[in-house]
Amino acid sequence: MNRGKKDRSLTTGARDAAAPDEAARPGRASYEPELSGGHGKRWFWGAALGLLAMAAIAPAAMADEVSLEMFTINNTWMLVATFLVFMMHLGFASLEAGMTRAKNTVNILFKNVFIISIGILTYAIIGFSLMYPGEFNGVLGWAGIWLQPGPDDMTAAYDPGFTYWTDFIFQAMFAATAATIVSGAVAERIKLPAFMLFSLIYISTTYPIVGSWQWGGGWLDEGGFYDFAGSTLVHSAGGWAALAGVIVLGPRIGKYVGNTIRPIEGHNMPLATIGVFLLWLGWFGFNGGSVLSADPEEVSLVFVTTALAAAAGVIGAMFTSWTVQQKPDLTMTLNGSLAGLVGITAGADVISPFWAMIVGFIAGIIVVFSVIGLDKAKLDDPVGAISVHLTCGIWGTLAVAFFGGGDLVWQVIGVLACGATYFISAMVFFLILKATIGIRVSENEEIRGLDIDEHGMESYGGFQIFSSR
Amino acid sequence: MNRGKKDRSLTTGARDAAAPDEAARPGRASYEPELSGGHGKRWFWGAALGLLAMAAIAPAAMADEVSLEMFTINNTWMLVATFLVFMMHLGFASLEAGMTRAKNTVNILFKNVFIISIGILTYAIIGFSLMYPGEFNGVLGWAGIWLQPGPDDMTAAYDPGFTYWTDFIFQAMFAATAATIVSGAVAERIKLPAFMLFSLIYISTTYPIVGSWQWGGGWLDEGGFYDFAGSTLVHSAGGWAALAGVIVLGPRIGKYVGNTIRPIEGHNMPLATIGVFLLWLGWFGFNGGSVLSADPEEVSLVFVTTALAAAAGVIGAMFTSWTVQQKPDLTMTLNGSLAGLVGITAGADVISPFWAMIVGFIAGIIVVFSVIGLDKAKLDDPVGAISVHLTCGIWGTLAVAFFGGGDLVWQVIGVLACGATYFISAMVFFLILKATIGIRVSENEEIRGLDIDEHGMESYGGFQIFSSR
Amino acid sequence: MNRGKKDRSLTTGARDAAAPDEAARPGRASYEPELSGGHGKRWFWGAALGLLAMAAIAPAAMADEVSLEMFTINNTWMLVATFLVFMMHLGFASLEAGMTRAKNTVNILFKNVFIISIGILTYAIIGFSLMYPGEFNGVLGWAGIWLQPGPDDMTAAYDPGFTYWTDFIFQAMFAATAATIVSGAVAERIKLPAFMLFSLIYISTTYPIVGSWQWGGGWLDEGGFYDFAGSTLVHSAGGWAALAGVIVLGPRIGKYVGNTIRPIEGHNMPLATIGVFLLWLGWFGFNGGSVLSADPEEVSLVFVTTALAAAAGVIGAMFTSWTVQQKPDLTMTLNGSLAGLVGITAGADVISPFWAMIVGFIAGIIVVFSVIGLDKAKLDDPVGAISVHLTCGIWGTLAVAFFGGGDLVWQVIGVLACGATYFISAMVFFLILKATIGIRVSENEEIRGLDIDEHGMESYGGFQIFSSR
Amino acid sequence: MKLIVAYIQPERLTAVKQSLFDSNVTKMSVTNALGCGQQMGYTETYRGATVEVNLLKKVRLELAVTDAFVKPAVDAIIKGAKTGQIGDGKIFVLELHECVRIRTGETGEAGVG
Amino acid sequence: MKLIVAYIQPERLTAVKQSLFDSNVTKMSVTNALGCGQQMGYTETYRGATVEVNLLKKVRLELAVTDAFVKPAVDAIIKGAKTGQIGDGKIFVLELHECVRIRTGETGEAGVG
Amino acid sequence: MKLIVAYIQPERLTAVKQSLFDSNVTKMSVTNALGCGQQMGYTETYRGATVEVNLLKKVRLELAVTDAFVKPAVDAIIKGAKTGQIGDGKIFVLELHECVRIRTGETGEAGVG
Ligand SMILES: Nc1ncnc2c1ncn2[C@@H]1O[C@H](COP(=O)(O)OP(=O)(O)O)[C@@H](O)[C@H]1O
Ligand SMILES: Nc1ncnc2c1ncn2[C@@H]1O[C@H](COP(=O)(O)OP(=O)(O)O)[C@@H](O)[C@H]1O
Ligand SMILES: Nc1ncnc2c1ncn2[C@@H]1O[C@H](COP(=O)(O)OP(=O)(O)O)[C@@H](O)[C@H]1O
Repeated sequence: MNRGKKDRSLTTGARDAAAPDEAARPGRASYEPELSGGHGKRWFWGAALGLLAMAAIAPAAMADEVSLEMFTINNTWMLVATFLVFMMHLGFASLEAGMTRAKNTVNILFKNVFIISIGILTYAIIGFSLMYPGEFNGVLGWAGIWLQPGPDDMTAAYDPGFTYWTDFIFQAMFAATAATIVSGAVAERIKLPAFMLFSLIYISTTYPIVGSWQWGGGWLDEGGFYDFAGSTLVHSAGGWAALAGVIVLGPRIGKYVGNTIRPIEGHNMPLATIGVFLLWLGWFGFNGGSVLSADPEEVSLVFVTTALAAAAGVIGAMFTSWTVQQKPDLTMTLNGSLAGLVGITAGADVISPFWAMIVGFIAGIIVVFSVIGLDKAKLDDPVGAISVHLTCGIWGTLAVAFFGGGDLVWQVIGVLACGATYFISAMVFFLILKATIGIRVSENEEIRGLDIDEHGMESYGGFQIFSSR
Repeated sequence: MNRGKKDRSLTTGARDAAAPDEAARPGRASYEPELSGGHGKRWFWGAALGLLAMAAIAPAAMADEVSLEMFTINNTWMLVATFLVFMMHLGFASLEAGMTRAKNTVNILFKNVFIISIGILTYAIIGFSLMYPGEFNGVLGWAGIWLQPGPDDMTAAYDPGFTYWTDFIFQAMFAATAATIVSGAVAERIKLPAFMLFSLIYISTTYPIVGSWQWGGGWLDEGGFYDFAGSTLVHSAGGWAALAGVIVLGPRIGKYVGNTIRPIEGHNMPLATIGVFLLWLGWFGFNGGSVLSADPEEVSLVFVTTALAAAAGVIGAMFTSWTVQQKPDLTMTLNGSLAGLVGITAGADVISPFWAMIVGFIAGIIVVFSVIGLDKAKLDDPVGAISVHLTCGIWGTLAVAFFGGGDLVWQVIGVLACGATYFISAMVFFLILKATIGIRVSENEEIRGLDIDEHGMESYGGFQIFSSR
Repeated sequence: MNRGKKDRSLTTGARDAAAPDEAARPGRASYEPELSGGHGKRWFWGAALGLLAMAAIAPAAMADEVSLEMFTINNTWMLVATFLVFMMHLGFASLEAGMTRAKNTVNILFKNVFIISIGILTYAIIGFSLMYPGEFNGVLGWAGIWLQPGPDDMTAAYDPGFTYWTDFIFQAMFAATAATIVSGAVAERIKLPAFMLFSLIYISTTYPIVGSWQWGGGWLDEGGFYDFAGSTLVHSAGGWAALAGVIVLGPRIGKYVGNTIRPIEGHNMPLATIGVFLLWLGWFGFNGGSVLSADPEEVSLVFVTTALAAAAGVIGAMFTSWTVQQKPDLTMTLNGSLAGLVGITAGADVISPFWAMIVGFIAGIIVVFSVIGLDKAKLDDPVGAISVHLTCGIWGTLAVAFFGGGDLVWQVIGVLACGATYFISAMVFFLILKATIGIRVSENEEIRGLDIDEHGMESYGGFQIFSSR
Repeated sequence: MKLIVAYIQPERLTAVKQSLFDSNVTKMSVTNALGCGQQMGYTETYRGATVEVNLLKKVRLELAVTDAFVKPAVDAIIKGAKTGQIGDGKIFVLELHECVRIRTGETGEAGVG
Repeated sequence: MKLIVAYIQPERLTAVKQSLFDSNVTKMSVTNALGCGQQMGYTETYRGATVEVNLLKKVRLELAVTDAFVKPAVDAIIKGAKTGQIGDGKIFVLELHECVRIRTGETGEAGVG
Repeated sequence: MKLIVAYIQPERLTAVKQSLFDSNVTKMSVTNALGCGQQMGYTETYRGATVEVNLLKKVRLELAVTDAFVKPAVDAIIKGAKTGQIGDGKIFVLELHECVRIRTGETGEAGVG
């Protein structure tokens, strides 16, 4: 069996020998583009600083057959990465709850608890099989219902980096992410059952199928598209669906009155901040785990690029919002860190720390204008999910070509192909739901808050919450 | 010296060779029940799906003497598991605080900070010695006051999976858990000193003594009881004490008026949700660390069974509460994930992923009816601790026999023997405290909130909190 | 190149052989003080209990050249420690926000998001080069702008414990900590730009320069000062700056009226408690990572000493506040755990578990009197940062001499030399800022809250917050 | 018509509401209040300093009633709120000049009910 | 002078404020309230048990106005608050004996404006 | 008897309470309110859009006093609350028809004290 995640076709010579996931993955066409141009750009900063440095560094080569010790440490790291990605779901729950109104908080929390659960379950039932079908036609494959480990799948024979179980659970945590992203954008007005059905369908079909094109070794991967940890495959998957949802649903009551935008303030900034810190934390596993082994050089490089991009995203968004809005907006700054993280996700292992910082900084700027621009277009996204995950997801994917040696043409093809598939399928699902069970709650319910009508309870029992909106 | 945690007497042939904790543990009677029936059940799903699969998988055998590298990675994983279990205490603190009223929040937070601290300290002073006394009569043993590492106890000679220090600190994090569980059930009415004394006594005597029967290699372990990570030994330990406490204390004022149940709503759902996510996170260490090594197959299997059970618990509780209550109750759904986690804890390493999902799903259903049933019996448990940790702890322990190859008779014996000891000793402690210093706060104090009378402060200074209960 | 963190000159024979960071660090004068007295003290507890024990324990010796497996596990552990230290920033953000008023919450959250970001960025640009300049005069060195990995810096040739990238990112997480500590003490009245500039300057100059004296292998290290993980180098760095800031700023309006102290209560105790738990969690990485390898004995010992000191700090502070204030104060108890943690930080690897407990317990007592004493001196520190990080930082540094075999004279020299440098430079920076852009917000702004004037938004939109202070 | 304003202990609200319902007074408005009266406050301590708290949590009721209902309403409030302990509360009765139901525009006694 | 007390639906506050401004009534005070009136409440369920909630969130407005402004103010409130649905609210008008502006000490009609 | 209603700046509450105590007025009720008066509001920005906030945080005091205490009480409030800046607040005095102490059933002036 040769399913397994993320065939990496874009690595520098430096790491080729060391990356066990590469060498030991069976049944993978080993496509290695000549990254001459990219290489030049990638190490430009180094050159500029008078260093030739890293391109020559190579840790002791790992054989195809790694030692049991190495297998164990790789697998352990992958499980650590797994629980870090799991934490992102609490991050999303907190961020979304914090940036919306108190009267819809139970609903948002509920959706997030639901999504991580249904995400793991459906991924076990069909998602993993759709996304990593093994040898397939490159467009649509299927490895069978439920998890099906083969005889050697708990050893390095499956993959030098992890067991079959680890592979599944790490990937499962990713899968739920896509739907969680949507949750924030459509918050405060979508009917609970409609949202639940949407997520269920989207993460069990669209997400894994598109994922198979790249990480399952499909046509995009064969072609030369590069998306290290999922700026496009995960984040824009959520972002496109969020955009479709926001279009179909329309804005929240009172957000746009005539031509003025009436901000609807989030109810709990500490909660939103907790969310962002947890997401940043989780990203060390999201990106760090996407190395698919504990390879010291690569994982540590990914930690550095991830942290620098996030930090620079904060500073970029801070300055931008300070300039545009006169005052430094906390929520924009929080979005800035996420923007930087999404931005570096596609190239965290091939973009140098210096350029990672630049990529993050630009993402931080972009996200502020994207939030403001979407508002101008009357696309009401309470938490900025579209700006963070879609806008910066695209930026990050393209940045691989600019700063990480990727092929711009293939990066664009990837963005468009995946984007079209995500957006159209999400649109279709939402429209079908709208036509059948309906997707928007009644005006009365929206005004009173979804917590009471959908769940019959309040999020802050006993607190005086005064809101005239 | 041959103390050390959790002699595992129930492992499949598949993992025998690989599990270092098994092979290298000295002085352990190596009892291996013939799990013919269990085996059949356990792999039923696999068979049903046409797979013979895993029973034949065996990673490269580890020798008695593991390499320093393997020892280091094992030990590192155990320390990671340790900090994950530590996080569960924040999880409990958040969950309990969120599901009770704002006027008692300081008290609850205080108790949780106290418990983790006193838990670690008493475990160092006497608990570890009581629980892992080395060779003993199987009922009560004692290895001496304070920590006493022997000459080789920092090397693989102690255990191939961890040093003596690691062993202690990992176990210490477990010990405090039992008392924390009680904290939620008796919340909003117990006197602070009474609770503090109770926890102190319970976690420094009852918990480690019963623990020694199984994980210390005592009579239950010799007999054939199986409790992988503590559905009975940890969770029901807390659950039984919670039950005793609730019985002795009586319900909160205003909860049961005549024959009607007047729900007393928790004051902070985001906090409760944070708590549950953190508990789920911590469980990856609670169960994953109970493997007692970083063994790739076993740890990754445990991650998968743990995650699937939790996810299925959410779905099970969601549907049940939606059916029974008309609306999907967030707190029930949160309890559902914990129910699934407690349910799989006893058999996380011997129940297959498919059956783990089923075990979790059933636990999710059970927990809802248990909460409602306890309320009908006028047993007032504000956070559902009894339902989650006791009811589902029993379910999980029995599930090892149904789906994991355990011996039903011994599972029942374990549940009853431990249960009786926990319940009776807790009852005795509570009754003595009631007769001496008193355990329930005055009516006035209960109405005004424990925060002001026990701690002289408020949890949300400046917030308007309106509560007529 | 021979930069790299923390030359350890105080280790017992027991661990010498095993500690890879020691043996393999090139270009380090290997200064090993005769710890006769210290040894006696250190193992006193053991002797008292009739054990000679650990001094004789030596794990299998690690060669200078570690295996790739060992390098990988070491590096992986260091990255885990890195993300744990990262979490401390959320811990600080939560604690500070929780212990101040709701009207300044956005400001506090903003500052914390800013600090971690600017901390990482400036550390990449100049901090790392200032702190670990390689061979230098022992007082001030410089390795060049931006990160400059050499040809072998991603292998064990750089350090057997980590790659260059790991070294940087782990250290970067530390750097930001110092400024975060200040943030809490000057909260609710400092102008945002003034604070931002102060942090920027302080963490990019004073912190790394003083750090180089010890961890960079400078004069303090050569002399015989010992500070394992930074009671002085990190915590007192923040504490001294906090003290300077509090002196220059003056107290918050309404805190001291005539000779009475009018407590200004924090607005969110659950948030403060979350903060403390996360800090404690992070400390497992802060101290555990300072081992600079995954060495099983040393890392597990550090976990034990860290946990026992924190737990004992809680109990110490609890009893002290219960005695002094009549009632057990949650915030004091929370400070107690941090006090214990700061207290053990300097000697977590050389103080035995028993004495670690004593060190933590004393720290817990000290912190309560320090908080009360500072209040008496009208030094207004809303979160107790000075008491926790400065007072207990000094205590912890001296405790190495008392219980861990350090040289008292050099410990005092270290405390004084670093302290003077920190305090004077912070004072100068604050006074310059005061004279130029001003550091205190207007009275009106302070009364209305910094959130509205500095950020134009509220932290709890929709909540009724009633505050007459 | 009269406007009755009553301050009661928060935990008596359910009982007061019930006894008002029993007296056929079903319309009322409730607000959160802090009260300072004969009842002594309590002392909080925070980080070693003490603070006297003498504003205690109360509930403020406001009921517009026709003159005929003043006595029954006042009695009902007393019935529900009285425990005999200091802090039980106060009832104030004000002259109500006019009353309008927004939905229908009805005024006077028609508006009150 | 009169003191107008009005209970309205929270979400109508912006509209009411606007229509008061249009009528040149620019001073007012707003409080959070819970109301129990003709409007039915709703049922919450929590952990399997149900609870009847009949105190609904309302906003309480208080306006001191000169006699000449009573009618315009009442009309403006109705204009902003009326949706025709049960729960729209009530307006109460009380006699105002005196009014003082703290800053200047002005009293009577001068104090109101 | 009169019912005094006063809106003051939140941060003046302690001072007002003190000066009322000094004048032997020790019973009062306090509520949280939002006020819209002569004082200008401020502008918040949230995610790039601006919002005008003109309801500012105030504290509402309610005191029932006997006629003899009206003047001292009003003066005490002014003394404690006045800073001379816009936003200092307003005092309203209403006729109080009746007053009942729930605990004892005392009415009239006996009930007020
Ligand atoms: N004169 C008053 N003016 C305004 N509110 C009052 C007055 N007297 C009492 N109250 C309110 O009633 C509450 C109960 O008052 P308290 O003096 O304790 O009652 P009693 O003396 O009847 O036991 C107070 O907390 C306060 O809110
Ligand atoms: N008699 C009354 N006394 C006090 N408040 C009242 C009274 N009648 C109505 N209210 C307030 O007005 C709100 C709206 O009342 P409701 O009966 O629903 O209005 P309507 O009958 O005009 O539709 C109530 O929730 C309550 O707050
Ligand atoms: N006519 C009024 N009706 C109701 N409340 C008022 C009225 N005038 C003022 N207030 C209250 O008093 C507060 C202070 O009013 P403001 O006009 O700023 O006072 P001043 O003009 O005396 O400086 C307002 O925020 C509002 O709460």
